[in-house]
Amino acid sequence: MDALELLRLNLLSPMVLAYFLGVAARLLKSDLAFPEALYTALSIYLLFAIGFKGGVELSHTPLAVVLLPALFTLALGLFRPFPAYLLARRFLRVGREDAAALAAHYGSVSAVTFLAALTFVQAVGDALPGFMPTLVALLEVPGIVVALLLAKRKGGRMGEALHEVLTGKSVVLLLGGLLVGLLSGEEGMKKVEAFFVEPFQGALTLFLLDLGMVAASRLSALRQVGFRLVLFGVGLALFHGALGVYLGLLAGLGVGGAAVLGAMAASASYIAAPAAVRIALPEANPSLYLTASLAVTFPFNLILGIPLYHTLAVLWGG
Amino acid sequence: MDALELLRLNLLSPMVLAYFLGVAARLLKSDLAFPEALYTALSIYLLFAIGFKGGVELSHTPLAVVLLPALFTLALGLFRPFPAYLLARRFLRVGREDAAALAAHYGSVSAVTFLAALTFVQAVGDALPGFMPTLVALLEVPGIVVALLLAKRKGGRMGEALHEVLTGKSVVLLLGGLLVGLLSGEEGMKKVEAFFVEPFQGALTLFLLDLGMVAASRLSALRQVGFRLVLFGVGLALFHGALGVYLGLLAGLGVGGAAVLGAMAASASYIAAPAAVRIALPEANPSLYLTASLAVTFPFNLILGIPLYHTLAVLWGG
Amino acid sequence: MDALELLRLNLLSPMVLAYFLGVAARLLKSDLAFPEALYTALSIYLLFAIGFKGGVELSHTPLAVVLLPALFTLALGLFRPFPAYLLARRFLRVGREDAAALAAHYGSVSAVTFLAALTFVQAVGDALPGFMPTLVALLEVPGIVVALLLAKRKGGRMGEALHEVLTGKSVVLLLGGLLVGLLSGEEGMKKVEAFFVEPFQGALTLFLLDLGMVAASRLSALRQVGFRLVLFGVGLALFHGALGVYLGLLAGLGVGGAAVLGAMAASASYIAAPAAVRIALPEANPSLYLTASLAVTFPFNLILGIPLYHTLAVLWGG
Amino acid sequence: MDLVPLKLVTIVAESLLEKRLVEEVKRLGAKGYTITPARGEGSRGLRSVDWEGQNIRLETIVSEEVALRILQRLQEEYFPHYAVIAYVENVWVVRGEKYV
Amino acid sequence: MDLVPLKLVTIVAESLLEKRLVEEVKRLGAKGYTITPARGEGSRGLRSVDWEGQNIRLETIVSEEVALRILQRLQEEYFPHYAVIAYVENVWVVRGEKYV
Amino acid sequence: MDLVPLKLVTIVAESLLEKRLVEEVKRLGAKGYTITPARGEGSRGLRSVDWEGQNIRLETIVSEEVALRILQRLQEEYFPHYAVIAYVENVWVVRGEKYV
Ligand SMILES: Nc1ncnc2c1ncn2[C@@H]1O[C@H](COP(=O)(O)O)[C@@H](O)[C@H]1O
Ligand SMILES: Nc1ncnc2c1ncn2[C@@H]1O[C@H](COP(=O)(O)O)[C@@H](O)[C@H]1O
Ligand SMILES: Nc1ncnc2c1ncn2[C@@H]1O[C@H](COP(=O)(O)O)[C@@H](O)[C@H]1O
Ligand code: NA
Ligand code: NA
Ligand code: NA
Repeated sequence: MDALELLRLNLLSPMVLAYFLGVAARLLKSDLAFPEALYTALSIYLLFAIGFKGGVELSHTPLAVVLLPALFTLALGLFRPFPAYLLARRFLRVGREDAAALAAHYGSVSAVTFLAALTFVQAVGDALPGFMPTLVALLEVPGIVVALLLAKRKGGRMGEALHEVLTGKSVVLLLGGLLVGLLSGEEGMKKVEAFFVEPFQGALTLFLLDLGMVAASRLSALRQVGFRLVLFGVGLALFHGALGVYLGLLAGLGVGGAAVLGAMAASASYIAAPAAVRIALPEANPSLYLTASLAVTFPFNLILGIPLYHTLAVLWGG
Repeated sequence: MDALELLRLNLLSPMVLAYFLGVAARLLKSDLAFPEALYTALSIYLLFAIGFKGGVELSHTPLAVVLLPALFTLALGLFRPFPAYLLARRFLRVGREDAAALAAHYGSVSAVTFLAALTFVQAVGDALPGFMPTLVALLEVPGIVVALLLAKRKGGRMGEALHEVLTGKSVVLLLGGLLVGLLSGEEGMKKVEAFFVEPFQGALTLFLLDLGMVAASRLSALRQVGFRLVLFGVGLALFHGALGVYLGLLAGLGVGGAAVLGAMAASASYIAAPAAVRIALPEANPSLYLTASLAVTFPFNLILGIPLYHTLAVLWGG
Repeated sequence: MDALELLRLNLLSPMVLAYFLGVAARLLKSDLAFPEALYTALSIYLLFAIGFKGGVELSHTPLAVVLLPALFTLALGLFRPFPAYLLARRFLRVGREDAAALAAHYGSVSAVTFLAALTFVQAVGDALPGFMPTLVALLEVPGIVVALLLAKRKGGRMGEALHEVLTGKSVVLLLGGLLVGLLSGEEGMKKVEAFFVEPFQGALTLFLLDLGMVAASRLSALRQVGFRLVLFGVGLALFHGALGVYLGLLAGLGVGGAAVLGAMAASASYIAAPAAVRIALPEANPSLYLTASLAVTFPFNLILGIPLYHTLAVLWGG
Repeated sequence: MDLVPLKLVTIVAESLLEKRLVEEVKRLGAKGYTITPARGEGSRGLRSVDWEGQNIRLETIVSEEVALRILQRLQEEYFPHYAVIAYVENVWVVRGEKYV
Repeated sequence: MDLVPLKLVTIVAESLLEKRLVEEVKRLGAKGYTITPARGEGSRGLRSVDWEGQNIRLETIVSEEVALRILQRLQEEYFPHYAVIAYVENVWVVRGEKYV
Repeated sequence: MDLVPLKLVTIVAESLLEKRLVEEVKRLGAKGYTITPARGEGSRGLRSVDWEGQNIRLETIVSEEVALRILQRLQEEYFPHYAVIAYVENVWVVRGEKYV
C-alpha cells in the first residue's frame, strides 16, 4: 500500500469521519450536544477496556518480551517534556509556567490517538504485539511529573498535583483495567469480550464525534493564539513521532508496533495533564495548552500523523 | 399470514411490549425514571445508527434505483402539511398558529415509528431495499418548512426556526451518519457493526420503555383536549399511511418497502418539529401538538397502524 | 473442584476484581467517579435484562416445574425478616425502628449478588434451571412488607411505603422484564439478545466497579458502628444462606440452583429496601442499614459466601 | 415595570422527599416551584451523588404568609427525621401578582 | 475586603430559550452569567425532565440599571408566550467592580 | 417559628476546585454546604459542559463573621488564578442556630 492509499484508508474510517462530523456540527451551530454523563461514561468504558485488553495480552506474554519496549517507553516519557519546554520558551516565547504546562501535555499521551493508531495498523494488516496498552499506561504519568518539576523548585501545590496525576481517573482505569485483565486472563476475557472488545470501535466512533465538537469549539481560541501554536503542535508531533517510531523499531516492536508507538509519542494528553496542570500551575493559561493539544496536535495526528508514522516505520524497518 | 396473525406478531415484539410497560409504570405511579442523559444518549445512538446503516447500503446502490423513491418521498414531505393544516382548521377549529404547528408535526417523520415498521417487516420476512433510512432523512425536513411558511407571511423568527430545523440534532445525526456510512462503506461497517447494528433492537427496546412513560404522562392532557384530537391523529395517520403505501408501490419499493414508507408517512415528528415550532410559533399550544403526535398518532401506528399498512401493501401490491 | 480452587475461580473473575478496583480507587482518593446517570442506566439495564431472560425461560417451562421452587422462595421471603429482627434487637441492641429497618433489608434480595452467584455457577459448569430470575422477583417484595408490619401497628406512612415497594423501580423492571420476556418468548429473544444477553456480564463488571466505590465510602461508617455489625451481617448471611441451599435442594433445583438460591437468601437489598424504609421508618438510622447491607453482607457474599454456598450445595446434594 | 416584592423560600432536602415536598408547598398555597439537583453535607454527614440519593434544592416564590406556613410545616414535620435545610429571603418579581 | 452591592437577576425559563437569553443579557450589559439545569411547575403545568426539555436557571450579577433593562426586556418579549419567571435581589459581591 | 437571620455565601467556581473549596469553607467555620452543577461565562470566557470541566455553585449558610472570613480567603487565594465569583446575601433560616 502506498502513502496515498494509507491516507485514504485512514480518512474514510468511521472514527475519523465521525470526528469531522462533530467539527461540522459545531461549525454549523447545530444544537447537537452530548450530555456530560455520556462523555464521561464513554471515556470510562474506553480507558478500562484498553487496560483490560492489555492486561489479558500481558497474561500470556513472557516478561522478557515486554521489558525492552517498556524501558524505551519510559525513556520517551522522561525525555519528551524537554523539547516541549524548550520549544515553548524559545519559539512561542511564553513564560516558565506556560512552558511547563505545555511540556506536561506533550510529555503525556492521548489514549484516543493510541486507539486510532491501533485501529489503523490493524486495518492495514500489520502484526502487532498485544501488550501495547501496557505501554500507554507507562507513557501517561512520567512526562507530567518531569514537567511539573521543571516549573517548580520549591513547595507550592506540587504534592497535591502529584497525587492528582497518580490517582487520576485515566491512570486508575488504565492500570486498574490492566490488573483486572492480567489476573482474570483468557477465562475472564471470554466472559466480557462481548462488552469490552466487540463493540469497542463503535463506542470509539461515538466518542470521536463528541471530541470533534469539543475541538471545533476551540478553533476560535486558535485564531487568537496564533499561527505559531500550530507550528509548535505539528513540529513537536513530527519530532516526537519520528523518535517514537525509531525507538519502537529498536525495541523490536515490528513495523506495526513502531507506528503505534510513534503515534503515542507524537500525541499530547488532554485528560490527565490538564487536571494536574490546573492544580500545580494555576498561573498557566489553559487556553494555550488545551488549544495546542486538542485543536492542533490531536487532529493532526488523527488525520495525517498516523499514516505518516506508519510510512516512516515501513521505510526504516519494513 | 393473515391480519390477526400480523397484529399478534407486532404486539408481542419486545419493543411494543416495552412501550406498554412504560405506560403501565407511569399509570402505576412507579418511581421508575430514565435519567435525561440516558434518553439523550439512546436517541443519539439510534439516529446515528439509522443514518449509518442507510449510508452503507447506499454506498452499493446505483443512483437510478434510489431516484424515484427519493422523489416520491420528497413529494410526500411537501404535500402532507396541507391535509394536516386543513383538517386542523376545519375539524379541530383551531387558529392559524396551532394548525401550522400541527401541520409541521404531521409533515415530518418519527424515526422510531420507522424503526418499528422496519423491524416488523423484517420479522414478517419481506424483502426490503437497504436505502430506506435515506428516505427518513429526506422526509424529515421539507414538511416542517412548508408548515412554517403556511403560518408566517412576514418576518418573525422564521430564519432562526429554519436554521433550527436544518441543523437540529436529528437531521445532523441522520444525514451525518448517512455520510459517514456512505464514505466508509462495507469496510467501515465491519469495524463498527457490533456496536451500531447488532445491539440496535435491544437499545430501541429500552428507548421505547422510556417513550411509553413519556406518552403516558401526556394522557391526562388528552382528556382535556378532547376526543376530536384522537380522531384527528388517527384519521390523518390512516390517510397519510395509505398514500405512503400507494406511492411506495408505485416507486417500486415492493410490499415491504411500501409498508415501511406507509408507516413513515403516517407518523408525526416529536423531535425535530417541536423544537422548530416552539421557536417559530411560540403562540401555538404545545399541549396540542405534543399530545396529538406522542399520545395519539405514535401509539396508534406502533400498535395497529404498522400491521395495517402492511396488509394494505399486500392487498394492493402482493 | 475443591473449595480453594472455587475461591480462586471466584476471586479472579473480572466482576469481583472490578469491585476491588472500585474499593481501591476510593481508598486512594482517586477522582474516578461514575456520573449518577451512568449508575442509573446500568441498573435499569441489568434489572430489565435479568427479568427478560427469566421470562423467556419461563415461556417454555411447565408451570408444575416452577411451582415448588416458587413456594419455597416465597416462604424464605416471609421468614427471613424474623431472624434479622430478633438478632438486631438482642445482639445489636437497637430499637424497634432500626431492627425493622434491618429486617426489611435482610428480608429482600440483592440482584447483583444473585448475578454474581449465577455467573459463578455457570463458570463451575453446573446445570441451572432457567427460571431463577423469576425467583428473584418473588423474593424481593414480601420480606420488606413483613418487616414494615413488624415495626408499625397503626397508621403512619405505611400505605405510601407499600406503594413505594410494589411500584419501586426494581420491582417494575424485574417483573416488567419478566412479562416482556414471557410474552415475546424465543422469537423476541433472538431480536434483542445481542443487547440484553451477550454484553450483560461486561455491563455487570462496570457496575461492580461503581459498587466497589460506593461500598468503600461506607467503610468509615463501619468503623463508627462497630464490629458487632460485621458479625451481624456475616452471621445472618451464613444462616440464611444455608437455609436457602437446603430449601433449594429440597425444591429440586439441583446443586447449581440450590447454590444460587442460597446466595439470594444470604443477600441483603440495597435498592428496594432503603427507599421503602426511608419513607416508612424515617426514625431508623440509614447509616446502620446501608452499612450492614452494602459494606458487610454484600462483599462477604461476593467474595467468600458464594463459593461457600456452592460447597454446601455439593456437600448436601452432590 | 411592575416588580412585586415577594418571598423566595429555598428548601434543600434529600431527594426522596421530592414528591411529598412538592405536594406540601402546593397545598400550602405556592403557585409554582423550581427544582435543581444538588448534593451537600450537613449535620447528618455527606449526602453523596451515588447511593442514598442526592439532594434537591426546591425554590418557590410566594407571599409572606404562605412562606411562613411552609417553613412552619417543615419545622414540625420534616426537621426531626429528615435531612433538610430551609430559608427565606426577599426578592422583587416581574409580574409578581401571578404568584400570590 | 471590597464587597460591592449589586443586583442578582435570576431567570427560570424553558431550556430552548438558553441561546437567546444568553445573547439578550450580554447585549443588555451583563458581564457574565451562570446557568444551572432545573425543572419546575407553574401556570403552564409541569415542565418535566423528559420531553419538552427541562428548564434552565440563569443568574447574572449586574448593576441596578442593567438589571432593570433585562427584566423590562423579558416582560415585553418573553412573558407573553414562553414559560419564564424572573426576579431580582440584593447581593454583596467580592471584587464587584469587575461586573459593572 | 424561629427564623434566624444569617448570611448565605454563594461561590461559583471551576469544578476542579470543589474538594479544596469544601475544605476551606469547613475549616473557616461553615457547618454545611450545598453544591449544584453549573456552567457559565465570565471574564475568562465560556466554561463549557464538556471539556475544561464545568463549574460548581457552592452555597453555605453561615454567621456574618464566617462569611467575611470565607470571602476574604477567596479574594486572596483564588481570585488571582482561578475562575471564581463570590457573593453574600441576607437570609432567614429555620432552626438557624444549627448553622452557627
Ligand atoms: N450550613 C449549610 N449551608 C448550606 N447548606 C447546608 C448547610 N447545612 C446543611 N445544608 C444542606 O442541607 C442538607 C441536609 O443537612 P443536614 O440535615 O444538616 O444533614 C445537606 O446535605 C446540605 O445540602
Ligand atoms: N412561584 C414559583 N416559584 C418558583 N418557580 C416558579 C414559580 N412559578 C413558576 N416557576 C418556574 O417557572 C417556570 C415557568 O413558569 P410558568 O410560566 O408559570 O409555567 C416553571 O416551570 C417553574 O420552574
Ligand atoms: N456577572 C456574572 N453573573 C453571574 N455569574 C458570573 C458572572 N461573571 C462570572 N460568573 C460565573 O463565574 C465563572 C467564572 O467567572 P470568570 O472568573 O469571570 O471567568 C463563570 O464561568 C460564571 O459561571
Ligand atoms: Na490523557
Ligand atoms: Na422527529
Ligand atoms: Na434490592
